[in-house]
Amino acid sequence: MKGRILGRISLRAYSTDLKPVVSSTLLISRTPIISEELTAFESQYYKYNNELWKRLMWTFPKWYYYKDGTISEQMFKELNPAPVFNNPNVDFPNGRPEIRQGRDRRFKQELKLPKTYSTEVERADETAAESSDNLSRKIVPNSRITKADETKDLTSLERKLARTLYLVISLDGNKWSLPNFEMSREEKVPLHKLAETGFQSIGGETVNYYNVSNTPCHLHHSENKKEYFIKSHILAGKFAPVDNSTKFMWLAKEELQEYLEGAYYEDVKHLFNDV
Amino acid sequence: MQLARSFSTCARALRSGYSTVEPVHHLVKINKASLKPGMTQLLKSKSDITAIGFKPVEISQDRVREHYNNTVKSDLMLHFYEHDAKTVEGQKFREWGTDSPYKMYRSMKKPRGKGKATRNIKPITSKNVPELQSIVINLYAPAIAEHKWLSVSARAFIAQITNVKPQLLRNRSNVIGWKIRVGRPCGCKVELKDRDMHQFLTTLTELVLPRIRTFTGLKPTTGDTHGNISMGLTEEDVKYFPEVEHFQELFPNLFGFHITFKTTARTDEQARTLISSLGFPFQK
Amino acid sequence: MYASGRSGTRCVRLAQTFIRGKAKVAMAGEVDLSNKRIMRKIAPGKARPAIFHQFETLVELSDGSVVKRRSQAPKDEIRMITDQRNHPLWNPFRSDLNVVDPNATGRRSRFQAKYAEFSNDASAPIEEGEPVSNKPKASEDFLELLGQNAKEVQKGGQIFNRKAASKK
Amino acid sequence: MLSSSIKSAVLPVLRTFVRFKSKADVSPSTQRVIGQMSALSASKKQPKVIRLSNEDLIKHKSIVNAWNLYRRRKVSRQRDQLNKQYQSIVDAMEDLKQSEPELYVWANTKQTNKKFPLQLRVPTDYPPSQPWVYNVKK
Repeated sequence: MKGRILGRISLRAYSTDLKPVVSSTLLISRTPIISEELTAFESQYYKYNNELWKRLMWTFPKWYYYKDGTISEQMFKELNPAPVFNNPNVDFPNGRPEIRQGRDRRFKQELKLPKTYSTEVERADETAAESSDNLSRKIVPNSRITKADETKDLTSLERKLARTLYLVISLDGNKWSLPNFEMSREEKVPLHKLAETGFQSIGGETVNYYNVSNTPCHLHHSENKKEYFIKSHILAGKFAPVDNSTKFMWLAKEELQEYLEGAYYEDVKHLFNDV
Repeated sequence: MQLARSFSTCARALRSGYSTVEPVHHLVKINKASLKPGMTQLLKSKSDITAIGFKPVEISQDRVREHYNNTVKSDLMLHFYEHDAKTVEGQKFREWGTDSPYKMYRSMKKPRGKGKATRNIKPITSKNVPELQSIVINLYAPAIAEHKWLSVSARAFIAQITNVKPQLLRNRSNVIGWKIRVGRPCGCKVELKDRDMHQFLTTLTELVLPRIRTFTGLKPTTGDTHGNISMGLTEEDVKYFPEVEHFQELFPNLFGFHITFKTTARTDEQARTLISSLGFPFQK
Repeated sequence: MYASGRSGTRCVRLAQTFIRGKAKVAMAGEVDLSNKRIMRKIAPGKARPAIFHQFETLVELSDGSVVKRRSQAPKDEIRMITDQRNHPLWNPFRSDLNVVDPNATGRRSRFQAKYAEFSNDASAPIEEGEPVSNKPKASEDFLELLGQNAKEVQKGGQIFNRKAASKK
Repeated sequence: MLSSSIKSAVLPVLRTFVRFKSKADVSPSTQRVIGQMSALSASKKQPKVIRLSNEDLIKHKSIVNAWNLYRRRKVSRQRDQLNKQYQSIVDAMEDLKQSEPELYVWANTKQTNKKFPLQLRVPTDYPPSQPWVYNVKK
């Protein structure tokens, strides 16, 4: 019954040549490069649990890793002096220490490790180039905030490394949308191929991407047009528009809300990652 | 369905001076031995801080879990989507039929094929996207049969690279030619879950496998037909684990072992795709 | 490197490891644990979790990204030279990778470095089946001392290869 | 005299492995295996069990309750989003099946043995020196 009704509707549409244009929209995203930004509550909870975990950790078997009488053992000993032992002649108002294998088993064991890298004083005379080649230098992690974040460069792929970014383009500089490509009525091609060739034609030649599936992940109805969404990930390279008037941006979910049309955003917002 | 069994009450209700409290017959079986005061610790959950077995689990951010939840999960769902897909029935035990009274209480007929029941394969929806459940490391070293103390070394080695204390394995059969006797130690195993599993996984894909020069990817046919993927590392390969590499003098004997990725996928094909999304290459 | 396959091959492999394991046990015959410790039995409900002492280790990968690991070994920093980030298998579309392999001292790696441009697939990893040991062989070291024109003389016959023979 | 002879007779029987005392008796290899055994065992390494006061216990419970609530909300939010995504795939394919049978067949063909690209990596804790790879070779 349902199929018959649908068939009638489509037949009628066909007869008046008002059949909507099929198009495919490319939902191309840059996946996060670094781990999520934690909320204050999350980081506090992890810290709390980590402290409980440290409290329940076994004693470090020092004798297993550092042989007696070696230099490394000596260095370790200097950094980690033995705790106050349970002296019977001394009164301990906060409870008597219970020392087992060099650890007071009432508390967590905090240890400092001998550094593998040379200290600041020693390498003061080294030049910057030398120190970057030096394999035993201290590990200084790169900042999670990049240059693109500071300059607020919305076209850069290096912004918001902890978030998923989506490509939006604008042909006239005012109306922003996800890249959409219409299918010609004469020649039919698969939806994902349409999205791929379309993307190549507007400037995706220099991009390595991965199409998740041939299957569309969403359908958006607009006036006399059907937009099927094809999901894809950018892996390497840079989107460089062929036509200079084409503007583009890589935006996270909440920024998309600002730039995309209200009703359109409401229809597709569940496709975007919160992170 | 009658939930509580009860005695006939009408006769007693007619009697004068009848107590309204009826005898209760428990439908839930209660193991009274476990109610001993000494056993109260067993009834507590491991996540309860007052339990002796308390172990904090969520101790840090988990980047593999984040990657799976944010990127992989919805991709896998789209990847496996098939429109109008039906459940593929597995092989089940069969009835003999009802045409003869002899068949009534006969035990069921074996499933078709290999004679083993198999699970139904349901189409992938948002409810059953394949997920990595655990990683099982299984170390079997025949040399332990001759040198019994090697079982200690093997366990220390596995504990070192996984941060989890492994379980000793003992032989279950006699093989005279290989000096294998029942009950003698022969290796160890450990099942990694959650953060331990994820750390082991990233150590493999980021640090260890890229340094094995003969490694070209997992076999494209790997799998046990139920969605579990296995691979193996030889004793040559395991020296690239950072803990082993920097403390070689602690491990005069190294051991190869099997790694099994237990997934919730129902087919090997799905499991392989899942594993590839976590950074494991496959041979072409 | 292998994936566990059919039980037949596994049996053969098991036998192989058996032989290999037998040949290479370090400290064999030196360990005497005859006076065994008597392990105390843990009463039900008294078992506590085994949490090994772990340090937080920073691992810097070759491209400069840093990951945190928990490790029992007392080492707070590890810097990798070869890892996922500069391995051709994990980076199939990178032409700018300059892989420095500290272990590449063998004859074959030198050959590969010299004739890399003639091979069909530069990114193809080394063929399977011939593990290259880390230590340079003594003969190779001597060859280096002899200079560029020195050639190694093959002594003895070729080992019969059943696979190769059957292919012909 | 008598007691010392008894001692010498009893001692070897009572000998057990202790890391610090009878080192001279055992070979270094044995010592190493004993070290491995001791590193694995909990004896003398376990800290005391955590005993919280009633006030601390209530604090702990409220922290855990807050976390469970937070996580439950997060998980259900993710689940709802995934359900919506699934529903929109179903809707799109149903529409495609009705209106464009040809495209539907293309969209519904499964690619067997398709794997995820290895460049789609697990995020790290701190970014690489060059956060994005611009080099493209096809």
